[in-house]
Amino acid sequence: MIETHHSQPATSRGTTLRTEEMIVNMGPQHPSTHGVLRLELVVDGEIVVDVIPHLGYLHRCFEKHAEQMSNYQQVVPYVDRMDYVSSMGNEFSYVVAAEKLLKIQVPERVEYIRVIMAELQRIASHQIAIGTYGIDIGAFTPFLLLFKDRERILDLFEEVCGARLLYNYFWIGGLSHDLPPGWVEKAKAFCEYLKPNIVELNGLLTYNKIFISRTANVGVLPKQVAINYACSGPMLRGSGVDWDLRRDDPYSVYHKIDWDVCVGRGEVGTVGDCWDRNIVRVHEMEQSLRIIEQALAQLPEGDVKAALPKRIMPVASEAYGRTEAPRGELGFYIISDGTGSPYRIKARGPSFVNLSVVTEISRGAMIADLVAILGSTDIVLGEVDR
Amino acid sequence: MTFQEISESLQKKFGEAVLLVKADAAVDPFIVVAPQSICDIALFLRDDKAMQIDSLSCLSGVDRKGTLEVVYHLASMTLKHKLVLKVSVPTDRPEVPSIESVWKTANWHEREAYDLFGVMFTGHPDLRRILLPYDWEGYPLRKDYEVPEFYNGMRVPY
Amino acid sequence: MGLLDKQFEKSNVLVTSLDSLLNWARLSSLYQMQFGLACCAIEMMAASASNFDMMRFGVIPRATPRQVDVMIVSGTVTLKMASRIKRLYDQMPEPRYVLSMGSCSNCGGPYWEHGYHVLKGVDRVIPVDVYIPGCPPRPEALIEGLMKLQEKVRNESMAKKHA
Amino acid sequence: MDQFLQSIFGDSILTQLLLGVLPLVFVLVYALVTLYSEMKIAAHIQDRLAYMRTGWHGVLQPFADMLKLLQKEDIIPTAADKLLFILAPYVVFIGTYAAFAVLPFSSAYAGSSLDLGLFYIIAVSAVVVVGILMAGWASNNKWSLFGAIRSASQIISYEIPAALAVLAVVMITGTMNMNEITKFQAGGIQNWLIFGGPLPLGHKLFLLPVMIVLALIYYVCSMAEVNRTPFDIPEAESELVQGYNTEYTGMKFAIFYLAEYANLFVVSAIAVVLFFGGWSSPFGSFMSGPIWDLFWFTFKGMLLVFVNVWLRWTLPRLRVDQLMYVSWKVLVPFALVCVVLVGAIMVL
Repeated sequence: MIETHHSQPATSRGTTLRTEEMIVNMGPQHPSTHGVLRLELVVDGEIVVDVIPHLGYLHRCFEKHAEQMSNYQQVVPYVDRMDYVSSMGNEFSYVVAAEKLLKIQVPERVEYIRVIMAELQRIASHQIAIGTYGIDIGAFTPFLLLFKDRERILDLFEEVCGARLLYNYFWIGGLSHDLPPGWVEKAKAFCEYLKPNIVELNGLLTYNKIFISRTANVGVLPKQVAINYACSGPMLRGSGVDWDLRRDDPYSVYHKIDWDVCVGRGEVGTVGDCWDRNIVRVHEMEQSLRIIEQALAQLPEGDVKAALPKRIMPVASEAYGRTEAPRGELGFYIISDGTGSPYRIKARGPSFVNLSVVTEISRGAMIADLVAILGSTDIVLGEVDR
Repeated sequence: MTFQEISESLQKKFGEAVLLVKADAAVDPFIVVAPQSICDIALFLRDDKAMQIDSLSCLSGVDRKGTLEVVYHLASMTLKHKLVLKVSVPTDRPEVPSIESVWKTANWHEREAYDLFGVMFTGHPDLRRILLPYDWEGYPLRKDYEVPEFYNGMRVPY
Repeated sequence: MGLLDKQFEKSNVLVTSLDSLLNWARLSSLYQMQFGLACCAIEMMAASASNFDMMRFGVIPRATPRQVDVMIVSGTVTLKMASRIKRLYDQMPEPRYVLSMGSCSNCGGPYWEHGYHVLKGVDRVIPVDVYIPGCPPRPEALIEGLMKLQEKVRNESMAKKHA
Repeated sequence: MDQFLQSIFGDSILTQLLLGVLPLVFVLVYALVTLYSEMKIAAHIQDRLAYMRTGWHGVLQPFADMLKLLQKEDIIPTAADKLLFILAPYVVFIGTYAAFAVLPFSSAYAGSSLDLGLFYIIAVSAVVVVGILMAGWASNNKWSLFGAIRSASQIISYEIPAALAVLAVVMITGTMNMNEITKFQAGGIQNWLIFGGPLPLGHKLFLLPVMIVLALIYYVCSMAEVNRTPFDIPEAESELVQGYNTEYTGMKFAIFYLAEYANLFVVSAIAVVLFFGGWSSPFGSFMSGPIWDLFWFTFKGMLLVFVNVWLRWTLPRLRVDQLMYVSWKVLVPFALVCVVLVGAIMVL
């Protein structure tokens, strides 16, 4: 049994003055719950004694819909709507799992375009994560500046598939469209555009003295606890675990590209605090730019659809495919019963798992810290509740 | 470790409890084990030096019409091997021991499987519904589920 | 519409010009509830961010329902959430407006058939003034919907309602 | 101004009333201007436009906001303590407005040229705390209560370093009359107290660093007293929804809003009087006279308000314990040392 560290509850500090605990309801409509999460807080003054999350306010029955679809391709739009700020990442994970199940090899050009899209999406997603984290801490301006940059990415996406948010771009065995002419140059220009803005962001928010004092040493998630709770993504790497599915369980063409896994080092506080989780996201944006630039340079010519039969009939089997989405390990467990439509699809959302550790690390923190902790886990309720 | 080695050492250690080793599955090979020994197996997999399966990636419920399956996707972050475990219980008595004490992450996964499939995890510290409202009736991901006409005065079908 | 109903109205210069002043005030300062449900909330945030800047129309997000004029229902309303939305709506002071943003809150959207836990249209629990189609609607569409709402407010008559 | 009004209306109650109402006109105009310009400044910081649809570049927006708030339904929650709930916004506003009585807007006008002006301001600003506590308690909302308690503890702790900074100034000028303090600094920018005041050069050089520190301390405290970022924890949106005014609708909320902005000017004006020469022109006798004085006073005040807005839209927010730390472990010791230094320099 692994020991999990509890901060000592405020009520048992051995003081004679025992105050009455208050139960406060945070959400589902609350500015900092990032959607419709409801937290039941037991507080002693400003100190949080216990947090009881109540989920499901956005349970949209993804798994039921996936079972009811008449083929595997039709699930993709629903997959888009799970983690709605990183649709490309979700699609990537789903097509990886589905292609594993259906045993499809896709052309190399498709893999490269998928990597480019997934990394662009990772930047866009982290921009929202960092921006809303800024709002949680009280800085409003970085959010708007990040959204302005994000619009550039959405413009790139819009050009390839016509949609701004939910793309339906990755199809099983290929992509819905090839890149339009001139897109590669625009993507390169975007990479050049973003680099100085990340530096600006660091000056404005990440290395701001107040921001550091609000997030450093707050909500420390120890390595062992993070692994035991199966946290993933920046949440896990922030705790100093060097683990990234893109490198450690390779898929697509990541192994042909040179990039680094970013790990929290406790630069200004303890390893695994909120600041580390945030800085991992900032560094990942930089690494994503590296990946995109290399992938753009290596992009081969070719077709963007594998030669597939009209109707794909898998044998009765099952597959679990996982990829590194912006929030962590996004897995799809697909069971086929030999017909053309999926028998069961289970989605393993990283937000769902990452959220479950919040109770553990926020006991004994203050209410303001709880907001900081929740913001640093970067949950998307669409994926928590599915 | 390969799937072969893992399954052999599990069979050696637990014998009867390992019901089926499906190494020739079309995509992912898996092992079916007896529900009552899942806790011991999980503990062994986590603590054994050769296994070191420290991470429960995913826990899913599956309705196989008549039986309910619980599928565990396990992975080792240090040794980088993966394993799929399954247990199967009859739908009318769906009791599976909880592995929450082995991997904390199972807590919410099990609550979800209970919520959507009605799998009763014995020994779970807090087995409540997680996604659906606490007063919801029925287990929606079972294949024979009928959508209710009304919930709290709100019409459910379109 | 238009010319005809003007003819049958009692012409009262004072009331109509007071009305238009009050209506102008309400339509140009529609505080919005800072509250997102699902995918559409991201587009709603994008609409308030620098590129689209809904504040040009006087739309400011406020966190508490007590100080808002318009609730943008941005995303899928689930059965669990529906009662909360009803309560939030009840907490808003009159005059209040509801914008239903996106297919999900209009009619259930892609979840209309198998969504056992999805409310098929937020208008089953609260009255809706403007429906914005799209999944999700672009920020431009949201702004268009907002302008439709302004049009609606412009044609209201506060003075007569309270007379 | 007093004489002017007296010459028209005589020494009647009407004169006194008019004198008392004058700042109200100022507050209303100022609040509308600040509301608008704050949003515009924020927008320019954030690369967007803000109000564009009401009049030229949206200049009529504050009127629209106010007119709209007038039309809103006035909700009093059933569980609220009705009397306190209704009174609270007025108490807050009265506390703020009372401070305007002693502000010397110009050499010709100060509502009341009290000899204990500074003392009076520090005293009446405590009324604001009472109002906020009333609002938070009466709302019967846990977030409101949190906001009120935070606000009270914050205002009370920041009043100590602020009062110490005021004390240092009083030690130099030897008066608490705000008009006298202003006159003390007359004669140009070099005579302002932040630069050491009109003292002999030796004193001035020693005082200069101390006064700059004191001015900073006072400015930081003033930001905390008006509950604005980075000290906006009482209404921290991402934590406490809206803090103590969560449950307020329509006009009551508007009054809170008005009081916040009025308070913002009060604290800036005090800083102007204490450290930046009050209504006196920075160029000595050039551009001085009652009207110019009013201009300089407002201009300096608005400049400090602008800095406040600028900081608000740039910085994140402190946590409640860090806020207390800043006050008790940083500002109070520094202020104490400064007061001792000022005393020593003045004696020497």
